[in-house]
Amino acid sequence: MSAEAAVLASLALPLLGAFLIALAGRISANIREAATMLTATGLALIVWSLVPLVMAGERPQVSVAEVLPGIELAFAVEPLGMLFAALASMLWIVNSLYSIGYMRGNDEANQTRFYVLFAVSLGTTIGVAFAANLFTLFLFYEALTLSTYPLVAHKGDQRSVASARVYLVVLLSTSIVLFLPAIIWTYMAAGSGEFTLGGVLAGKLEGAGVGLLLLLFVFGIGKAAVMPVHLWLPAAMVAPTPVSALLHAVAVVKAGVFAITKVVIYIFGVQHLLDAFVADLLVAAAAFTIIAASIVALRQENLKRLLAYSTVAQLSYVVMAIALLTPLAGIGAAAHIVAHAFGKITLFFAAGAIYTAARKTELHELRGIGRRMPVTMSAFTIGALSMIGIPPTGGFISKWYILAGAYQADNMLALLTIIASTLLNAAYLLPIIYMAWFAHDETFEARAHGEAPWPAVLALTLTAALTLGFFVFHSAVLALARQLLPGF
Amino acid sequence: MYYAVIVATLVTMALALLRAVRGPTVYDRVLAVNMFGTKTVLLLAALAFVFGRPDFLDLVLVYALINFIGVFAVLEFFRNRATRAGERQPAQHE
Amino acid sequence: MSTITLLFSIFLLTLLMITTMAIVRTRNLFVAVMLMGIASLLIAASFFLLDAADVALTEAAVGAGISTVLFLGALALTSERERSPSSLPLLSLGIVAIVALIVIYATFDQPPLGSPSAPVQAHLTPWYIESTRELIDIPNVVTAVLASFRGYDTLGEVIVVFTAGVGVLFLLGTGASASAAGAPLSEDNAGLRHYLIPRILGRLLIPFILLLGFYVQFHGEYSPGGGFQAGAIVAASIILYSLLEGEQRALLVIPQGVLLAMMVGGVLLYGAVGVAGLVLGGNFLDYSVLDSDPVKGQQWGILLIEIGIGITVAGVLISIFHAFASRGAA
Amino acid sequence: MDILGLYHYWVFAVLLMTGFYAIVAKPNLIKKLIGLSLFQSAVFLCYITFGKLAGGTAPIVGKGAELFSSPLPQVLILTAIVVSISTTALGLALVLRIKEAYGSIEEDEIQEQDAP
Amino acid sequence: MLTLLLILVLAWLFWSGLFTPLLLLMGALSCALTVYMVRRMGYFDTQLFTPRYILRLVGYWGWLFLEVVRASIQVASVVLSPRLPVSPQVIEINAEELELIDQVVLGNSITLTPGTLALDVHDGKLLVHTLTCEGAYALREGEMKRRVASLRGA
Amino acid sequence: MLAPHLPMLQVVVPLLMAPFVVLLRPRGLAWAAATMASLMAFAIAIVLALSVVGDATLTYRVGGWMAPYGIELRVDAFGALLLLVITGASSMALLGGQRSLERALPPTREPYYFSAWLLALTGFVGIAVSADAFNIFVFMEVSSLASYVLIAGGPDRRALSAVFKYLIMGTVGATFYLVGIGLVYMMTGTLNLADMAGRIEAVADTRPMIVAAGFITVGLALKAAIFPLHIWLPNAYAYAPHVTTAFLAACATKVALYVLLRFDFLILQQHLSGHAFQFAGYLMPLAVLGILVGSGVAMFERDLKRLLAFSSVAQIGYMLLGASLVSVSGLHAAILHMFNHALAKGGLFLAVAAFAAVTSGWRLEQIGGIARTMPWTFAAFVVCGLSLIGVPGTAGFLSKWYLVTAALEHGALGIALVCVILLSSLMAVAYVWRMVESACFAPDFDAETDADSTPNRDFAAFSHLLPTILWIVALANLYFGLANALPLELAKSAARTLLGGLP
Amino acid sequence: MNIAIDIASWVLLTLGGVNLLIGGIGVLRMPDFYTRMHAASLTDSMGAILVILGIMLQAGLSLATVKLGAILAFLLLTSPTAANALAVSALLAGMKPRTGDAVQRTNHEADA
Repeated sequence: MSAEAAVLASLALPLLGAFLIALAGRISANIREAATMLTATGLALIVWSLVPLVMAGERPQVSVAEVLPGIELAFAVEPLGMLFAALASMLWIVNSLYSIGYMRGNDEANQTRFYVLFAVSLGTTIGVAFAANLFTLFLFYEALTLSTYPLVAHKGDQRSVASARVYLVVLLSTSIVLFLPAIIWTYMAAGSGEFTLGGVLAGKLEGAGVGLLLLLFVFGIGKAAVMPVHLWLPAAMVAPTPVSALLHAVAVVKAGVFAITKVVIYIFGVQHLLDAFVADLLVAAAAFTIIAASIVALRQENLKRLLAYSTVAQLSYVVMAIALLTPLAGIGAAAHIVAHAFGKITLFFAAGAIYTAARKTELHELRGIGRRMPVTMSAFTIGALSMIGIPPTGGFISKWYILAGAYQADNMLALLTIIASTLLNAAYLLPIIYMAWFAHDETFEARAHGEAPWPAVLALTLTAALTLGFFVFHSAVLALARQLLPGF
Repeated sequence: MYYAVIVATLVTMALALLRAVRGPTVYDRVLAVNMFGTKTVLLLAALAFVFGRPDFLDLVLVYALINFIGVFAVLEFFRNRATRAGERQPAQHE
Repeated sequence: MSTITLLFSIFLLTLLMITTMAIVRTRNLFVAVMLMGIASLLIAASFFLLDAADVALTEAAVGAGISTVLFLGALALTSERERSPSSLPLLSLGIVAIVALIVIYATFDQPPLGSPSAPVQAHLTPWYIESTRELIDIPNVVTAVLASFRGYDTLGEVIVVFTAGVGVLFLLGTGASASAAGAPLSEDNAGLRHYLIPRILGRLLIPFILLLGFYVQFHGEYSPGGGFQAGAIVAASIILYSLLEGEQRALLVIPQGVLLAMMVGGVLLYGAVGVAGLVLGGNFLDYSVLDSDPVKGQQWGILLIEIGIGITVAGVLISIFHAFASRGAA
Repeated sequence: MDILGLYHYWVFAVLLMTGFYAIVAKPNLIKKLIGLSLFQSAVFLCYITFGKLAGGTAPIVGKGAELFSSPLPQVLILTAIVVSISTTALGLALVLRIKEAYGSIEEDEIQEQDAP
Repeated sequence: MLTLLLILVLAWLFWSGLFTPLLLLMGALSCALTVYMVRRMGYFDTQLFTPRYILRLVGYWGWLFLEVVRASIQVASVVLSPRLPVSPQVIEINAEELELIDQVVLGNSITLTPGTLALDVHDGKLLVHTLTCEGAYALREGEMKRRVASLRGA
Repeated sequence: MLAPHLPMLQVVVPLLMAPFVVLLRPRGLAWAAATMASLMAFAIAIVLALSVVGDATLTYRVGGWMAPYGIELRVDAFGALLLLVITGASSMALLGGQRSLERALPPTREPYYFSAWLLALTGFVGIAVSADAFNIFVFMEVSSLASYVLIAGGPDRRALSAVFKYLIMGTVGATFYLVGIGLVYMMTGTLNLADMAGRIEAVADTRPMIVAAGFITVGLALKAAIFPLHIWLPNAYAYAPHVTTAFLAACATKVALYVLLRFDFLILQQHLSGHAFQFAGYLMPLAVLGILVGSGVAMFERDLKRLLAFSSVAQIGYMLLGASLVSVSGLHAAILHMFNHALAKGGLFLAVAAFAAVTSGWRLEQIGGIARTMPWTFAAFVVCGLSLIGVPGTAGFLSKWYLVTAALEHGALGIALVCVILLSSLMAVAYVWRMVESACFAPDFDAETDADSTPNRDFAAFSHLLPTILWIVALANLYFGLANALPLELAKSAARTLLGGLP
Repeated sequence: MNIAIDIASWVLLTLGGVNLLIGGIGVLRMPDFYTRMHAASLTDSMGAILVILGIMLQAGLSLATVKLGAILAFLLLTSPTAANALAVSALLAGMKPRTGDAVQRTNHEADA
C-alpha cells in the first residue's frame, strides 16, 4: 500500500467500520464488538505503517477535492500529525477493550450507536491529524464536535442532555464565531491556508493584527480548553467513561491543542510570532488557565470532574509550551501530548472501573477502595504520579522538556507556573491516593465488590504500563518531535 | 348627432348609479345594475357608430345577451336563501 | 381621441371611482357584488372608448356573467354581511394614501394620453400592424398578436385557466361526486323551473347565446372576439341553463367527464399545435410550417389554438360553476 | 388637454388604492377578493390607457381605418383578465372551504380559532 | 327544430357577413352543434312556435309598440310632474285558459309596457303591479290578453 | 435534433403532461406520470446546465418570431442553476413523497393534485427560462395558482386560511409587478428584457421609471417573502402537505428572487443612476433584519415545520444580503446559496415528511424518540440540518464562506455584516439542535395522552423510497460541500452576467 | 332623401335620449322599489327602441342594421324577463309592494 493510499485508508476505515458495526449491531453484540476491535486494530496497523516513512522524512500528501478555488480538501502527514494519529489509533484499541467491559458492566443502552459514533469520531480525529490545510482541519474539527455530541448525551436523561448542550454550544459557537473568521481572515490575508513549515502569514500580516488573529485562534479552538472556553470539558463528563477517557482525555482535547500547535508552527510560523512579540499573550492565558483550573480541581468532589479540570490544566501546558516558541518546549509539547494521554486515560479508566464495580463517583466514597480494587487503584496511582510529573512516569519526561524550554526561553512566568501547578497537582491528587489506600471505610457496604470486568481491568493495566513505559521508551516520540525543529 | 344620445345615456347611468349607491334595498341596486346593463348596450351601440366601426356591434350583441344572466343568478340566490330559510317556495302572494 | 370622447371617458371613469368607493364602503356583500357588476360595465365601456374592443368584449363576457354568478354562488354559501368592522382603517388609509401619491407622482412624466410619439406607439406597434398584414393576413391585429406573435403568453393564459379549474375541482370536488351519483332528479330543488317567464325566455335565448359564442369563436380573426370570450359565452349559456333547469339537468347535458375532457382537450390541442410546429421543423408554436403557404399556416394555427382556448375555457368555467353549485346542494 | 390626458392615470391610482384598501383593511374574505379584483381592474385600465393612440381606432384592419391603437397592451390585458378571473375563482373556492371548516369568513374570527 | 335551425343559419349569415368557405363551414358546424346542444337540453320536447305563430307575433308587436309609446308618455308625465302622482296597485289577472307560452308573452308584454309590471306568474295567474290606477283599469279591460290569446287561435 | 429546442421542451414537457395527469384515475398512475415528467424535466435541466457552463447563453424564439416582437426564451447560467434546483426539488419530492401524499390526499383528488404539481413546475421553469417581462408574469401566476392548490391539499384546516393569505398577498405581489412592468413598458415600449435594458437609458431619470422600479421590487419581494413581507410564508409552509412544502420551500421563493435579481441588476441598476445604492440601502437592512428575526423566531418555535419555515425567511435574508452587496462576489454567494439552501431545506422538509409517516404530529415534542425509530432518516435529517447551519463539509458552508468573504470586501460595514452572519449561524445551531435534541432525547411521544393527535405508528405506510431519496439529498449536501464545481461555475458566471454592465 | 333620414334618426335619437333621461330621473324620484321598476322599464323599452331605431336609420340597409335589429329584439326579450326575475326575487324575500289601497282583485272570477 502506498503512503497516499494508507492516508486515505486510515480516513475511510473508521467510517467503513462504523457502517459494519451498525450492521453487525443488528445481529449480535459479540460480532459488533469484534467488528469494533477489528476496525481499531486495522486502523492502528495502517497508521503505524506510516510511522517509519515519516521518521524517514517522507511527507505523503493527498488532495481529494478542490472545494473552493484555492481551498482544497487535502491531507498531508507531518510529524506532529503522525504522532497524534498514532497515539489516538493505538489508544482506541485499548479503549475499545475497556469499553466492552464498561458498557456491558453498566448495561448501557444504545450500545450499537455508541460504537458506531466512536468509530466515526476516531475517523474524524485522524482527519484532524492529517489535515493539510486550515480548511480541512476546520472541517474535521467540526465533524469531531458533532460526532462526539451524541456520545456525551448518550444517557439521554435531562442532565446529560443539558450538559451535552453546553458541550455543543461552547464548541460550535467558539468555532463559528472565532475560529471560522480567523480562518477566513487567514485565507484573505495570506491567500492560502496550507500548513507550511515556517508559516504562511509572515510578511502578509503585521502588527496588532497578528495578536488579534492569534487570540481568535486560541479561543476559537475551544477544544484546547483555554479558560474561559473550557466550560464544555467538565460538562462532557456526563458521558460514559470510555468517552471521557479516549475522547476527552486524548482525541478531542488533543485535537484542540494539536490544532493550536499546527496554527502556531505552520500558519504563523515561529519566527513570525517571535518577531511580533505576541506569544506572551498566549503564555499568560495558558498560565492563568493552568493555575485556575488546578485550583478549581482542588475543590471538586466528583472524581471525573476533578479529572476534567486536571485535563484543562494539562492542556494548557501544551499550549504554553508551544507559546514559548523554543525547540525544547516544542519537543516537550509533543511529548506532553503523549504522556498526558497515557496518564489521563489511565485515570479515567480507573474512575470508570470504580463506577462500574462500586457505583462510586464522589471522592469521599473512595475511602479504602484500594483494598477492594488493588489493580485499579495501582493503575490510578501511576496515572496520578504521571500527572504530577514524578518519575518514573511519562509525565516527568514531558515536564522536564517543557521546563527546559521555559528556561531556554527565559520565561519566568512559565517556570513559576509549572512549579506552582505541580504543587497544586500533588495537592489534589495525592489525597485521593492516600484515601484510597490508607483510609478506613467507615460505612458498611452491603455488597462487597471486587474489580471491574476483566476487559476494563486489562485495559487500564495496559495504559498504566504505557505510562510507565513512556518514561523509558520515549525516544521514538522525541525523534518524531525533533523533526519539527526546523520550524523553530 | 349621436352625442346627444350618448350624453343622455351617460347621465342616465349616473342617475342609476346614484340609485345603486343609495339603495335603500338590495333590489334597488339590482335594478340599477340591470338598468346600467341596458344603458351600456345603448352607449356602446352609439359609440360604435361614432367611431365609424359598426362591426363592433358584436360586442353589443354579447352584452345584450349575457347581461341578464346576472339577474337570474340573483333570483336563484334569493330562491336558494328562501329555501334555506325554510320558506315555502315558490313565493306566492297571499 | 377627440376631446369630446375624452370627456365621455372621463365621465365614465368618474362614475367608476364613485362605484368602487361605494363597493369598499358598503358592508353588505351582496350590494358590493351588484356594484361590481356596475363597475365591470363601466370599465368595459371605458375600454371600448379607449379602442380596446377585444378587451371590452372579454370584460363583458366575464364581468357581467361569470364573475357575478361566481360571487353570488359563494355568497349563497357564506354570509351576506360583513360582520366585524374594518381593523385599523387609519393605518391602512395612510399606507394607501402614500402609495396613491407615489403613483400620481409618477404620472407627471408620463407621455400624455394618446401621444403618437409615446414609445408604446412608436416601438413595436407599427411592426405588429405591418407584419399582421404581411405574414398572417387577418384583420384583427389583436388576435394575431395574441395567438401568434405572443402565442406563448396565451398558452400560459390557458394554463392559468386550466390551473384554476384543477384547483377548484381539487378544493371543492366535482359537481358529480357531490350530488350523490344515482340520486333521482329532485324536481323541487331544480333551479328556476317554477318561474315561468325566466324559464321560457331562457329556453328561447339559450340557442342564440350558444350560437353567439361560436360566432365569437370563429370570427376572432375578423372582429373582436376569440377563444376566451367564446368560451366564456358558451359557459354562460350553460350556466344559464343550469340556473333555469337545475344543476343536475345541466350535468346531464354536459356530463362531468365531458367537461374534464374539454378542460384537458383544449390545452392539449393548443400544445399539439405547438408541438406540430416543432415536429415540422419550425420552432414551438410556429404555425408557418403547418401549411405549404406560411400565411395560410399561420391562419390555420390561429384557428386551431383559438378553438383550443375556447374549449378549455368553457370546460373550466362550467366545471367551476358546477363545483360551486354542488356545494350548495350538498 | 394635458391634465385631462393624465386623468386616466389618476383614476388608475385611485382605483388601485381603493382596491388595495379593501384588501388591507377589510377582514371579510370575500370583501378582500372583491378588493383584489378591483385592484387588478385598475391595472387593466392603466395598460389600456397607454395603448390608446389619439385619432386611432381599435387595431382591427378594416375599411376607413388608418391609425390603430397599440394592440400589445390589449393582448396583455386579455391575458391578465383571464388570470384575474382564475384567481378570483380559486379564491372563492377557498372561501367556501374556509367557511365549511371554520364556520366564518371573517379573518379575525378565523385567527381566533387558529390560536391554540 | 328545423325552424330553429333555419333561424340560426340566418342569424349566422347576417351576423357574419363573410362568406369564405371556411367560415361558412364553421357556421354550419356551429349551427349544427347548437342544435345538438339544445336537443340535449331537451328543448324540443314541446313544440313552442309554429311559423304561423311567429307571423302573427310580428303583427302583435306592432300593436304592442303603439301601446308602449302610449304608456311611455303617461309614465313620463308622471315622472316629470312635480307631485309625482303615483297610486300603485297590485292586481291579479287570470290567464289560466292561455297556453304557458302565451302566459309568458302576456307577462312580458305587460312588463314591457311602462307603468305595468308582471310580478309573478304562477298557476295561470299573473300578479301585476301598476304605477297608476289608470294603468290598472286599462289592463283590466283585457285588451292585451285577448290579443295574446288570438295569436294562437284559428 | 432536439437539442436546440431544449429550453422550450423544459417548459413543454411538464406543461403537456399536466392535462394528461388529470385523466389518470387508478391510484398511483397520476403520481407515476407526474414523476416521469418531472424526471424528464430534470434531465433536460441537467443537459441545459452542462451546455451553458462557461458563460454560454441559449436563446429560443417561440413561434419563430424574433426577439422584441415575439417572446424569447433565454437560458443563461443563472437560469440553468435555478432550473436544476426547481426540477431537482420536484423530482426528489415526488419520488420520495408518494406514500406521504397518498395519506394526505383523498384518492379522488389525487390526479388534480399531481396535475397542479406539474403546473407549478411548469410555472417555475417557465419563469426561469423566460426573457420577457410579461411572460414572466403569466408563468408566475401559473406557478402561484398551482402552489395554492398544492398547499391547500393538506388535511389541516389551517392550510386553508394560510393559503388564502398567500393568495391575497401573492396576487397583490404579482399585480404590483404588473404595474411595474406596465410603467416600464409605457416608457420603453417593449417587454423583452434585453430590449428593455437597451431602451431604458433614454428614460432613466423619469419619474415613472423610479416608481416602476419600486413597484417591481416590492411586488417581487412579496412573492419572495422578503422580510417584512414574509408573513404569508410560515403558515403556508407549515400546514401544507409535507411533500408540497419540501418542493415549494426548495424553489418557490427563489424563483421570485431570481426575477428580482435579474430585473434589478440587468435592467434597472445599469441604467438608473443611484439605483444600486438605493437597492442596497433599502434591502440590506431588510436582509439583516430578516436574518435575525427569522432565526430568532425559529429558535422559539415549537412546530417543526413552522420552525423550518422561519428559517427559510432567514435564509432568504442571506441571499438578499449577498445581492445587496452589489458585487460579483456577493451575488455569487447569494446565487450559490439559492442552490445550497434548496438542497438543505428540501431535504429537511422531506425528512419531516418521513417522520410524519410514523409520528402523530410534528411539534417538537411529538417527534420525540424518532431518532431511535428511524435512525437512518434521522441521520439524513441531521446532515441536511448541518448544511443549513453551514457546517464545513456541507453545501451550506460554502455559501456562507462566500458570503462572509464577500462581506469582508466592504470594510467596517462588512465586519458588522459578518457578525450578523455569525450570530445567525449560532442561532441556526440553536434551532437545528432543538430539533435534533427532541428527536434524540425527548421521551417517546405518547399519542394516546395527547388529545389532538391520532396515534399513527404505522410503519407499513412508510415507503422505502423516501429514505433512499432523503439519503440522496443528504449525500448531495455533502457532495456539493466538497465537489461543487458545477454550481460554483454556474453561480460565478451568473454573477458576472448580472453585474456585466456595472462598473 | 339623406336629409330626411338624418332628420328622422335625429328625432328618434333625441327622443330616445329624453326618454332615457326621464327614466333615470324616475328611478331616482319614485318612492318605492316597485314603482322605480316602472321608471326603469321606461328606459329599457321605449328608450332602447327609439335609440336603436335611430341608429338603424343611420346604418341604412346593411349587416349592421340586421345586427341592431337582433340587439333590439334581444333587449326587448331580456329586459322584461330580467325585470320579472327581479320582481320575483323581491317578492320572494317578502318585500311587499306599497299600494294605495288593498290588493284589488280585478278578475271577475276571483271576485266571485
